[in-house]
Amino acid sequence: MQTDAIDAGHAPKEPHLRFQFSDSARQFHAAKFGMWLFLGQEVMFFSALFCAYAYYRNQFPDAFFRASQHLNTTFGLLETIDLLTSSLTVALAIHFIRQGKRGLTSVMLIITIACAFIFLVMHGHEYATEFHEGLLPGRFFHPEAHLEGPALPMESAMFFTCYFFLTVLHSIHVLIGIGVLSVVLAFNMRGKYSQAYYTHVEVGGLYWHLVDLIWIFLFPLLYLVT
Amino acid sequence: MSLAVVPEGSPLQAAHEEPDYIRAKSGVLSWVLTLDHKRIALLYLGTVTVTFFLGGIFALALRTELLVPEHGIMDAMTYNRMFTLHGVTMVFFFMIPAIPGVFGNFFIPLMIGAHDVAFPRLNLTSYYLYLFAVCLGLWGMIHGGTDTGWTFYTPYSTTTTTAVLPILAAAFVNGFSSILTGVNFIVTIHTLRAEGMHWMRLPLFVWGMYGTSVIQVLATPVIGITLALAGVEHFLGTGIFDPARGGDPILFQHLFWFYSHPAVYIMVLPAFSVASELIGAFTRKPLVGYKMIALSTFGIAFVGFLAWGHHLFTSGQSVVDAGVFGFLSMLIGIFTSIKVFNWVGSMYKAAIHMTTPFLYALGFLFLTVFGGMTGVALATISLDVHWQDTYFVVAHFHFIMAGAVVLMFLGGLHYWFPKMFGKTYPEGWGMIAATLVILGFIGTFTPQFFLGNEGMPRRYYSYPAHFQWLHVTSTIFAYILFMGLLLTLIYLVVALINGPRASNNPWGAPQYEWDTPSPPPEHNFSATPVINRDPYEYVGQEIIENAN
Amino acid sequence: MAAHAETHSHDSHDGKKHHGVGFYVGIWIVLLGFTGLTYGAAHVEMGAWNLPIALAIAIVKGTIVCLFFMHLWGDTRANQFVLILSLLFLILMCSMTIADVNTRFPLLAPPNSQRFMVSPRGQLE
Amino acid sequence: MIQAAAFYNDWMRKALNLPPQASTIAEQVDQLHFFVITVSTVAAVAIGLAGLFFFAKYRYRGKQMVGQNFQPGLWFEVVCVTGPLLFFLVWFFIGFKQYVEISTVPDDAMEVYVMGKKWMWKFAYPDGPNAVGVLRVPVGRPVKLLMTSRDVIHSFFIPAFRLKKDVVPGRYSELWFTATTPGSYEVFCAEYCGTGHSMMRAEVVAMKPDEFDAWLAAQRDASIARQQDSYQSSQEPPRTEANMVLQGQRLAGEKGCLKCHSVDGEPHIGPTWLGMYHRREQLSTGETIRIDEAYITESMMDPTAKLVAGYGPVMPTFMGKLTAPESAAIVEYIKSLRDPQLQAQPSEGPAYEPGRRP
Repeated sequence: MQTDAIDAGHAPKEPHLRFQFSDSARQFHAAKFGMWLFLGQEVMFFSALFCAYAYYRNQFPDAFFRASQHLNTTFGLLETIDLLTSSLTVALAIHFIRQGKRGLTSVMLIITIACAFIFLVMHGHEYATEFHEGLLPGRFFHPEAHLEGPALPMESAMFFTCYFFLTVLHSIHVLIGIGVLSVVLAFNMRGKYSQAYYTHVEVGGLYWHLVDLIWIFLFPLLYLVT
Repeated sequence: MSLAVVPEGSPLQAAHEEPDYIRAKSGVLSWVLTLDHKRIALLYLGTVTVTFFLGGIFALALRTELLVPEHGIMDAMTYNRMFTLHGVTMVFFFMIPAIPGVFGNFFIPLMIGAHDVAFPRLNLTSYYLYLFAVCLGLWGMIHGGTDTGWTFYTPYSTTTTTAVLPILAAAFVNGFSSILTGVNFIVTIHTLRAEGMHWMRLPLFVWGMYGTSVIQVLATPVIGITLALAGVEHFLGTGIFDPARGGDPILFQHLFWFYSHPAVYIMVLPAFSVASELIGAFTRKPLVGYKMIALSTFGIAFVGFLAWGHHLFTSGQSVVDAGVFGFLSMLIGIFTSIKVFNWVGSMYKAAIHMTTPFLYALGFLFLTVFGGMTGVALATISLDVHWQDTYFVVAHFHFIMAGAVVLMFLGGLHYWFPKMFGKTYPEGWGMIAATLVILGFIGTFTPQFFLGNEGMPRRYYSYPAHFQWLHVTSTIFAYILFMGLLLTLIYLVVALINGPRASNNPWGAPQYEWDTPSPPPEHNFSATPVINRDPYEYVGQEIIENAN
Repeated sequence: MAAHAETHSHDSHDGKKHHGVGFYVGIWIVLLGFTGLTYGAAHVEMGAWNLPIALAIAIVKGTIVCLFFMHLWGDTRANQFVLILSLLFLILMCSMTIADVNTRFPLLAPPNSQRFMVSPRGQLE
Repeated sequence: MIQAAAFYNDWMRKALNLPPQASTIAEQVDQLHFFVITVSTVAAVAIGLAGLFFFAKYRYRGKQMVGQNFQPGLWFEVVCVTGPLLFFLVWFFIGFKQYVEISTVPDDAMEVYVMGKKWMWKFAYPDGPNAVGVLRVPVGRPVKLLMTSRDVIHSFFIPAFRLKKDVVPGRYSELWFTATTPGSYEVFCAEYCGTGHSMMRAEVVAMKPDEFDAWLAAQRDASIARQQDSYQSSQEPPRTEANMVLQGQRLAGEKGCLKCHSVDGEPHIGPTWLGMYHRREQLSTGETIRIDEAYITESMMDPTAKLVAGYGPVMPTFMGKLTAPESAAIVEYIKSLRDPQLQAQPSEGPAYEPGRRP
């Protein structure tokens, strides 16, 4: 796999080849491998929060159940569908850039960023209702002031602690994803990528898929507690 | 004393006219914005030396205070802040970044025949993240630092009135720097190996760095999120670790030690890998059990993730979990013993050259054996009940961390000094300083084993009088240790300024990094080298049958 | 030489066969199907089985996204190993911590936490 | 032979600077300690000597030469692994057996409540006096400490007994021992807890059993107002009753428990407290449980969790309103309300099957 580009000084190198890589295939593989390591690290970053969630759900099962009833599951479902669609469009973006169709790639990237914004808007709305209903973690938990129906036990504050930590961290990652994809979109608009060089699109796509992957696990764990 | 014969047609010829990486460019900007892995290594070396001596001064202040049972030179609160800052500075700002940052950055590309690391810009970013973390830490120190100990146990760390947030932020940012270094090294080792450099020809230093990077990438994010949770809990009172709201402080301990136990292997694996290099070079023979040492690196890396519970034996952890963690902790001991036996085995029928780095390696061997044994004793659950949180634990991890890691940092610094700076250090002074440092370590921390047995708890500002004579001996040797380290700094700086010029391979060592001129040119090799021999194989020098 | 490098780098990026657009849309529909399934499953009262099923569906969806959307299917073994390793450590951390809290001396868990394990003598007989 | 063993035990104890062995478990732990330390030192010295021997024998003496490429077979690696592993596993099994023994509380243990508070230790005997900083225990009888903390994590550490347990706020952790020799032993706080962490020391006074009973009886009969807390801490109301049961009775009145719970057996809004302890109750979910301390504490904090059949879910939660010692005092008061014929029973620890725990 490794071509010997050392003969007669350097052959006219591909435009984006770094001097330390011997050929662009190895550089592309290095970039993807580096990204996968970064995704492995992101999984561990969320693992501590999943561990805290599992720890407290294990101890207060029915408090978690009663607390999660107050979450808007239809919004959760819509957000999941929205993120899955954005995941599709980003995969198509990579697919098109591989065939060199830059125009279609830009369209797909725009749709992905749009879906991301929709997700953030929906999630913001959810937070607003929770702020309004007083379903906030720890010290700020005062549901009885606004909620009718049976009083929530004290421990359901733990549910909202885990809920807010998980979803706020996930939303931050959505924001970072939007930043990354818009940079990739800007470069693509300026024609930086071609069929031979599209590493950034692939890496940006991988990051966005991770954000979607985490939401796939968050949705059943937070919204569909039984 | 240059023993190595320069094989003809090697990349060395072409590289001779190129200026070396120090003189290749000049001006502050060329250093501050450098992408050359060797210059970044020197930036790390500078910062790491500062933080090491800063941590050392905190340690000396602690030891001086402990000379007398009651009020010595500071009050209780200052003492508590002092030992926290000693812990945080040493662990986060020296131990974790030192060997990977300085020697890993400088020598991995040289050892695998690469021009530079895989992502040079990422390399510079992780240095600046580390520098930013050190500045955050200094800013926290100026604001009085915190008094929670480097473990930040809740609910104390979330209810303390001292400035704990800047220190938490410093550790958080430092985590990212070490993750990005880990990613960079793993990708470099995977994709940038030169032709002929297959896995079984990797020098053991590169194996050690690979194992360390795996732990760095997979364990560090957990401390990032845990410290963030503690910070948000301290600031907003979300109740995740707060017992009054159903939270559980023991969960914080689980999450903290899930990182911190592999973190001690992030610190010690690089030291083991430098030791393999030193012993490989100065016994003038290929290392015994090359494969076993390489594989035991991964043994330590992965089993290290399973044993974090032995820090919680007395914290109210369940008996079942204590048993499981106790058993898994025992498995780590065997990988270290493989390494130690192979190192000592390598000295059999060798031709040992007595130099300062090898003296450090001998000191390292003694401290690792003794520290490792006390580690296994601590992992025996019923003994740990007595020893937990006493000076026995302090002595154990200082034997390993202060002993093994610092000795190997100094050993590596002396061994690679000619290659990094092109100057030779004074051998005589080196020997004196090394003996002072090794005796200082042993003298400072052996009394603390007996203190721990007698039941002296750690982090105690004042103590009952019957512990005093052990504290006094420990403090005296602490000063000797500090003198040794100061002497090392002095003669190394003097050698840096006007030391005699070093040849390309002053030790006649077989490893690949000695094939380049010292200090090496900016792109290491003019053309990608072809590796055709094992790292510890002596080529071009005749081997006398009867070694002695 | 350069031309060779040009085409070489083209297919070396993606040694495996090319998926069509339809393939990705197909995967998308499968994922939507599973989302509906998990949503529906949540409304069916299955007692203790709800959580495992929800997790199983989420894991299936996760693997589908990883294998096809993230092109892990034909990828190098190193990338696959990284993901598997990080999931392994995630499971390790959660299982050991929960095992601890479940088998702890009963009064040491937070005051009113209903643990699965039967603990005080009162609940035994 | 025994004489030699005693000499070896004593000599090693002094050599390792260990405090006197004053509890049953200390003896066994020290023996394992000596076994581990002797084997480790022998191994360390052996490796050190081998290293020095090789260093001296194969030292480079001026001639330019290279060592032999001596590679031992796989047997060398196998020995390096199995040798240490054997010792490590033996140590683990002995250590774990002793740890289970340390964690399993015998049934007849006398129970003492311990309260760790920022920089002092307070002790309360269920039917006896309170004390700050001094814990009196009988020699030869197992004593169980039910410990909790008012603020941060402390750790109750008695070097002479080789025992330590972290004291976690918001819940109970338990530690038991049987003192063997009378005397006074230091107690340290081993988990960092702030400025006064090093001042947070206490004393365990082991007395002969008859002396102890005499002292206990004297304290109880006299029932004079115990000495006030030596450290007058502002947020805590001064304790008038020394006895926890009386204190529980006062609190039950103050907090309004007696409005719904009768103490003389006749039915009321809530279940009567008379003889409630150790009674078998049928829950609204049909499950029958035997009332014990865990159930009472739980019902105080979350009343609707396990409702007794036939009673409405009207009881408010006391989570956050009752501090740990106050709830413990009320539990003690409930336990003391026995039908007249059960009155003479000695104070029983919280009712859970010691052997039951894994």
